[in-house]
Amino acid sequence: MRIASQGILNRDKEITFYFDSKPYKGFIGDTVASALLANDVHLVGRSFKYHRPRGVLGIGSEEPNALISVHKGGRVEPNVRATVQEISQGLIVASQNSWPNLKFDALAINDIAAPFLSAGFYYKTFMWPPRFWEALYEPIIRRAAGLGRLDPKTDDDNYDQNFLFCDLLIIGGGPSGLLSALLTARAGLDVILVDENANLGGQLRFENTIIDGDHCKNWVDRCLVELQSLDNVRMISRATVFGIYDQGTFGVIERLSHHVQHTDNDAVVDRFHRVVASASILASGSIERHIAFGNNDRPGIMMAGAVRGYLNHYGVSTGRSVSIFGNNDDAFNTAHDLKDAGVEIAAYVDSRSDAGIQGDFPIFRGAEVYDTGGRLALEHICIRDEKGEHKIQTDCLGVAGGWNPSIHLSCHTNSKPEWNNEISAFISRENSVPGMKVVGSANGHFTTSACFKSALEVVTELLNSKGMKIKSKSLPKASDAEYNISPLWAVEGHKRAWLDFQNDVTTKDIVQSVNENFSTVEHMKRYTTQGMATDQGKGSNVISIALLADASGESIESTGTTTFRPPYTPISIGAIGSSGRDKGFAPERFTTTHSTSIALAAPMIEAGLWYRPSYYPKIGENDWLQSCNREVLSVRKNVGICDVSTLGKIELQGLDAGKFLDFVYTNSFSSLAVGRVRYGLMLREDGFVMDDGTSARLSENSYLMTTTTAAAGSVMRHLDFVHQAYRPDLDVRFVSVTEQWAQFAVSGPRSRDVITSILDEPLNKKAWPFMACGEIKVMGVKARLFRISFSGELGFELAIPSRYGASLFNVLKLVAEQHGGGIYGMEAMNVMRLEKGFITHAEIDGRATAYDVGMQRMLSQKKDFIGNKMAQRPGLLDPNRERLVGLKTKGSISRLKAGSQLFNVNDEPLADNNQGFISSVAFSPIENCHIGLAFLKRGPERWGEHINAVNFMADNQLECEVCNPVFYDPDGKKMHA
Amino acid sequence: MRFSALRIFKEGLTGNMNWEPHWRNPSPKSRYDVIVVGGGGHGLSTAYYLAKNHGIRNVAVLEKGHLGSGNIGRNTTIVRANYLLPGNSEFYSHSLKLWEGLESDLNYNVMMSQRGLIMLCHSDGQRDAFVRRANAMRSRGDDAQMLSVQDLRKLLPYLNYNSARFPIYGGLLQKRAGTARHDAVAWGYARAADQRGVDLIQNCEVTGFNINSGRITGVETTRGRIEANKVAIVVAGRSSQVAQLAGIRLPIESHILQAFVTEGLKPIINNVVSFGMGHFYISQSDKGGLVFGGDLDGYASYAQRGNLPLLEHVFEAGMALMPMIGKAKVLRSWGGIMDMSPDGSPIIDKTSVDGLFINCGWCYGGFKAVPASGYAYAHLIATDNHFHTAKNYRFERFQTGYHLMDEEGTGSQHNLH
Amino acid sequence: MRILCPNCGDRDIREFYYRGSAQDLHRPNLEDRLSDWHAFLHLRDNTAGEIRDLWYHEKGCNSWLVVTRNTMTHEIIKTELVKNTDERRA
Amino acid sequence: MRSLSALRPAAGLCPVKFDGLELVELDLSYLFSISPFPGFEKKCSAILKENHGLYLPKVCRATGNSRVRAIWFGSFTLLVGEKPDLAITDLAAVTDQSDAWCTLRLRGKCVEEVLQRLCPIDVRLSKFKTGYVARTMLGLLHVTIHRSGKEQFDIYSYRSMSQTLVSEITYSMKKTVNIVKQNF
Repeated sequence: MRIASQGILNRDKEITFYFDSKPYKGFIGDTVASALLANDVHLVGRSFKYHRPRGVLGIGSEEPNALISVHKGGRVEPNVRATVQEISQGLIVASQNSWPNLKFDALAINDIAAPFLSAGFYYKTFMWPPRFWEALYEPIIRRAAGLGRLDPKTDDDNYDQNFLFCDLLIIGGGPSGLLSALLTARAGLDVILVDENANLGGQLRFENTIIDGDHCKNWVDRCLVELQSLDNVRMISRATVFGIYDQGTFGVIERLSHHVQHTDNDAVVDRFHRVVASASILASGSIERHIAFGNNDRPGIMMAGAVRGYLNHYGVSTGRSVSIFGNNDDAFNTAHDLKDAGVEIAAYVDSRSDAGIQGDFPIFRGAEVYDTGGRLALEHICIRDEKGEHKIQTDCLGVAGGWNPSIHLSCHTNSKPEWNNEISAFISRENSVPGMKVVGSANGHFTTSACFKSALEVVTELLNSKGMKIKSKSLPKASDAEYNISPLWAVEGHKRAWLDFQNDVTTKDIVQSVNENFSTVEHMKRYTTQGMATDQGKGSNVISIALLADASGESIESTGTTTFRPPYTPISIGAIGSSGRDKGFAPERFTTTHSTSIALAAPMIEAGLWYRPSYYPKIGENDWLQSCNREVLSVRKNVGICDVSTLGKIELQGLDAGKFLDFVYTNSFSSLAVGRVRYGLMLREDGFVMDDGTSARLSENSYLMTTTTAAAGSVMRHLDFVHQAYRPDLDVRFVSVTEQWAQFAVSGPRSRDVITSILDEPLNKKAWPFMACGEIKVMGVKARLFRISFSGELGFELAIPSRYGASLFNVLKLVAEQHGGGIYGMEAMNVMRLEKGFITHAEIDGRATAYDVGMQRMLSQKKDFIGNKMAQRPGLLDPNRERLVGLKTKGSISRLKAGSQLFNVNDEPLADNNQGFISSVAFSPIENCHIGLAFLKRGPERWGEHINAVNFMADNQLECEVCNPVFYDPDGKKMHA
Repeated sequence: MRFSALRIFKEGLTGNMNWEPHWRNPSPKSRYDVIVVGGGGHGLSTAYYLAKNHGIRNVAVLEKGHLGSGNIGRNTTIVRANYLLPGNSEFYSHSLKLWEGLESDLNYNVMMSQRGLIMLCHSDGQRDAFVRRANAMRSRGDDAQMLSVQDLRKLLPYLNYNSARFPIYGGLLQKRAGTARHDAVAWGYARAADQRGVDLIQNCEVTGFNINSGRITGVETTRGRIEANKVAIVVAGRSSQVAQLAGIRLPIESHILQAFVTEGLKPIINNVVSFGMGHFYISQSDKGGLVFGGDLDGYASYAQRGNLPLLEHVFEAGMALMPMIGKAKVLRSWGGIMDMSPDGSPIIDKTSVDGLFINCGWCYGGFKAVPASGYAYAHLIATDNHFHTAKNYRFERFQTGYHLMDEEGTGSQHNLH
Repeated sequence: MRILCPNCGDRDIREFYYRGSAQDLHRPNLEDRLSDWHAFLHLRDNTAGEIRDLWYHEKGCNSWLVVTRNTMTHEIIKTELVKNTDERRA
Repeated sequence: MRSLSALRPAAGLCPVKFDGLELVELDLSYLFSISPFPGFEKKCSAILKENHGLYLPKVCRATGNSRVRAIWFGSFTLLVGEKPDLAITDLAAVTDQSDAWCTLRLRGKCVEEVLQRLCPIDVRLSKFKTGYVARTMLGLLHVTIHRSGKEQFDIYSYRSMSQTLVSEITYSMKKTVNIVKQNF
């Protein structure tokens, strides 16, 4: 019910929103909760386990009951707290977890079966018959459980993110946070103030406190005006600090447009800030807690502070005849504010016999509410005091069980809070987070004046530590009364009394948990699910701990809390991970010839972050194999061009460059002649192969190393480590030149003709033997030529500054075509390297040794190098290891499959009989059969043997011949031609 | 007290006031045949199998906090047997078989849910590697099948098939893999061990080992000295410190692995799905929370909390793979301490001290190993011989180079596994 | 977490690559026993407290660093360039 | 005779303009990495001064003017705008990198906000002054950022990743402009 005289919302214009398809009116600034309450709607949801009717309980992000879904389709957002979601024109809101509807929920039958659904019941049943768990029980449980629904297709929203830095982060814009911001900003600190709510002011939004002789909201407004005028203050509202991550790193989600109706598709919904602050002040306030009494969960039973807040801020009376049940003086304020606003108070019930409240309404001192009535809404409460039991008609009960400081963030770095008897609540320990101070009610100061005082103390200390002075030590004067509390956790009675409203944990569950010896706080939590709902027990954990302590005969202090972990309130995966959508997940790397390949309709494949052409289809070709075979044959017969720019290239210079290479490669490079290239093998320190590639000696003191595409980054990191950590004495400098050069393989018997026809000077055959390298000029541009071959043919690799890459590729393509050849892609390259028995990362997969791949002779015995010692471990030189061989099928029909397992011909294909596996396969148009590289136990001794290749995935078993892994031109005559 | 539907009914009728404790709270005796140091999943299952398989019932499990307070209650609950390499594959194959009979064995519903695990591949090379793995699984007698993109579209319609940075090429499905309720595994083993006479002693921290001429004689604890013929360490997350008390230096680095759970949602993800390129895996719990995780935070730590960039990376991977989870809200994140070994595979072995055993190095894969680890460890403790499924889980492999089990192929850098 | 790079200043941990214990700097000699190499490559103190680790400012200045850090609290006590460390000089 | 044509790394991707924000590709003609051999730092610096009018920059700084400048790049210095004198090759490892980097200039009013969305460093003028250099990340890319003016940054990234670089910055420019407009 809206009260005309109350609240701060502008009521000039009404807006309409829809709850379960029914239209309701509200005002800008209303939350769904306040607007529904204004429309006298109390029933908003159902609980998780018993499907009990649930109404709005609180007024902030800690709300456990009023969970709703908003929007629809790709923007639907489940499990939104109605107490946080602001309404906008046309907003679509739906209740959750009920079927067929909120008022009549079929699964409410669980409530009747509750005696058989007590804590941990599911661990004790559903075990028979054995297969029925997956088939029957689990699907039923899964469907019954869960809250809202995701859109199964996508998340259409836009998100944003940020890195922010400041001297001081203030978390919370209530009285303590605002004052801290003012004092530090005036002193010149660079301040960020973050507040969870739409309006700053914290608890002052809900109060009628007088500050400096004026209503507190005017003090808040004056603070905001001054803060907004300061350049060194950034205020972020509707933003939650969700976690603390060491060295002053904070995760923050700012809700940018949840409170408006989207018309713009670019509108950003959430913004994720990483805030780095050299100091922080936690001014996160406190959260009111409940009291456990019989049927304390009915819609209409709320927190007393929330009742007051809805009245003072939203101008909503949460009932027509409101009752209050409390154990502390803060409850007085609710009663007085209601009375002043003209709301009828049915009963004021205080558990303390000496409660100092006075007022023109029925007051019951030394009394307790022990039961309530009403099915979908509260109808009456039952009170017990010295005079006896009373039944009182009321439609709203505000419960004031005391306040718990919001210390969650201060515990994110593993600090355990400590119990404070005076306020009967946990507070954080001193310096629980390095650089963070806790102020105000978050630190247990429950009056505005005490909040101000604590802010001043903390700010003074902070400024002093930075050698700065506070400008004025005078504090605003607030009129407020002391907070006195006499803890009451639970009211005696036989009826079920709820602790965790969402998960339906009752006081009986705690007792049962202890009876079953789940009596530590962690055991109790996990056994009963207490505090594991979406509110993470913000309102209920402390009562549960108190009751657990009572049941197990321990003190609250020694019982302790469960661990507080991020996030403080739930954070959406999209808000933080949105940049991973689609291509944003990893950078894309393109070679200079990418667009040419695309224009030629080459399918692209990922190679690490790079895209490379798979093959270049020609008209009339039906599948990739046809194109691939044509490309292979064209290289073998004439000539082919392939972009190999993605290989890592590292240029090394210095007097000791050769020595350095000797240390990182297994073989020698200092002995390499200038103008020559050598294949090198690089090990990890554990003796396994890390990478391979060729290195060229460009001049006396400079080399060019190549790495595989995949390992380019890790090799650079490795070289940096070896140089900086082991051999800083060596006079060597190196730099990646991968990006500087576009590089093309020109392969095939006619490759020399192609090269010759584009060089400025003719190529002298004698000066360019196999494995020669040098500088040349191509159409006036300085380039580098390497006579190396990955195809097994006479071949060259031509490197040119990247700006000319695309252009040179086109020229080479044209010239190659004139010589009966063309360009080729990865598939053809893979076939040809396989025919030559050249290894790639399919073979050197991190588990292969030099011995395994037949390169043990490349391990120099004359020098130390990375991996030398460990490569000599007996297990790495065991002849029984699986070692590289070739495999051939009989005839062109039989297809080998990479990943097949090898077994002796007469053995069962069982793991214990395994002889090895196939690492790579291809159809060889030259051999006219499928060939493979494989790792086979004692492999090199077994050339000529037959072996079974078994692929269970295709129920396929294929006998093939073990052979030399070099299928094509084993003597290398063609490469040397 | 035997658990059954009938028992629930009876107790329900009498107000649930007569349930008995799951386990006793005994005081430590002065002497045991075997002391198991560590009351986590592996320690409890070890004690259970010592009693059940070997008739050794004079056993104490010493736990410094409360039972199940370590990684058994802090993981993503995945159970699978999809290992590639000999040494691992037979071990996890055995474990999965034990999982399948665990409920009736323990008389405790650990909610083992064989909903299938799908690993996605994103390149031809990765697919070949998966085929190899699938073949290894099948030759071990476990189930494995390769799925095409068409198969996947039916099973997992919510994946980003059209515009993902790393396109989906297919997947490897193990139908028998799935999830189990992690805490229940600890409690089920604890209760079953207790029923067989094992003393489960909580709040009892081992502060030293008593060693006499190279032989273990007992332990010093915060609750006094306890003698024993054999002592078995199994304290993942604290292995190095406890071993240090016996003068043993381990090949272990301790690392943080974060995991996340969202608020409850109606069923939407019906399998366990893992994204090979993104270090991301996800399943949905019976309560409706999406449980997911990613890679290690990357640096040695005992702080049990994660860092923000890794959290971002995991969420980005989720958005890359299945953007429909964008509106799911993460309720809780946590960080467990992983015993990372140099080859990514565990150690179940004797030590240089006679009668002192150690079980450690489970990296981020200890949960699914709980049954077989306890089974094999109990065998080793009881018989002094390695059980055949765990015969390669020895220290010596690092020095000799025989039987290294480097599933990732990343070598001897602990955090890369 | 943030690391104070001696070159670049205070930086987010996302810029760094982690390798492991700074004992990696004490590479044995080729003549040393296999057991020494085994200890070097595999065994770790793995202290719950202050440790020295190797980090690489990979997305920064490309320096290898030794970072002294507490594994219980994540407090970072010191950062040095590898070439200037005690381990290097020893 | 045929001739080769040259393509800039961000050809076809730049310029990008949004309300007062602009991203353009710079044509710096020459980029050379210079890494002095041990003990030759001072001599190198002197030679650079003599031939190009600038000294070797300190860590995280740039020297020179808008035409020729030297930028700290971590393990080397990048000489921008002129070809280094041969004399220096005896004292330093010198490598032609003219084609290795994509260099973009981002300028405009909210330029800090654009980078603040992408880079994990404090780019505000008070902390990152004109002439300062940072090697850091931009999205997932490894970049070198040189503040070349009050409202102007030069960003160096690997050539092969130009498309990702431009799209990251463009996206951020768009967000920056939109958020200003959004202002609900």
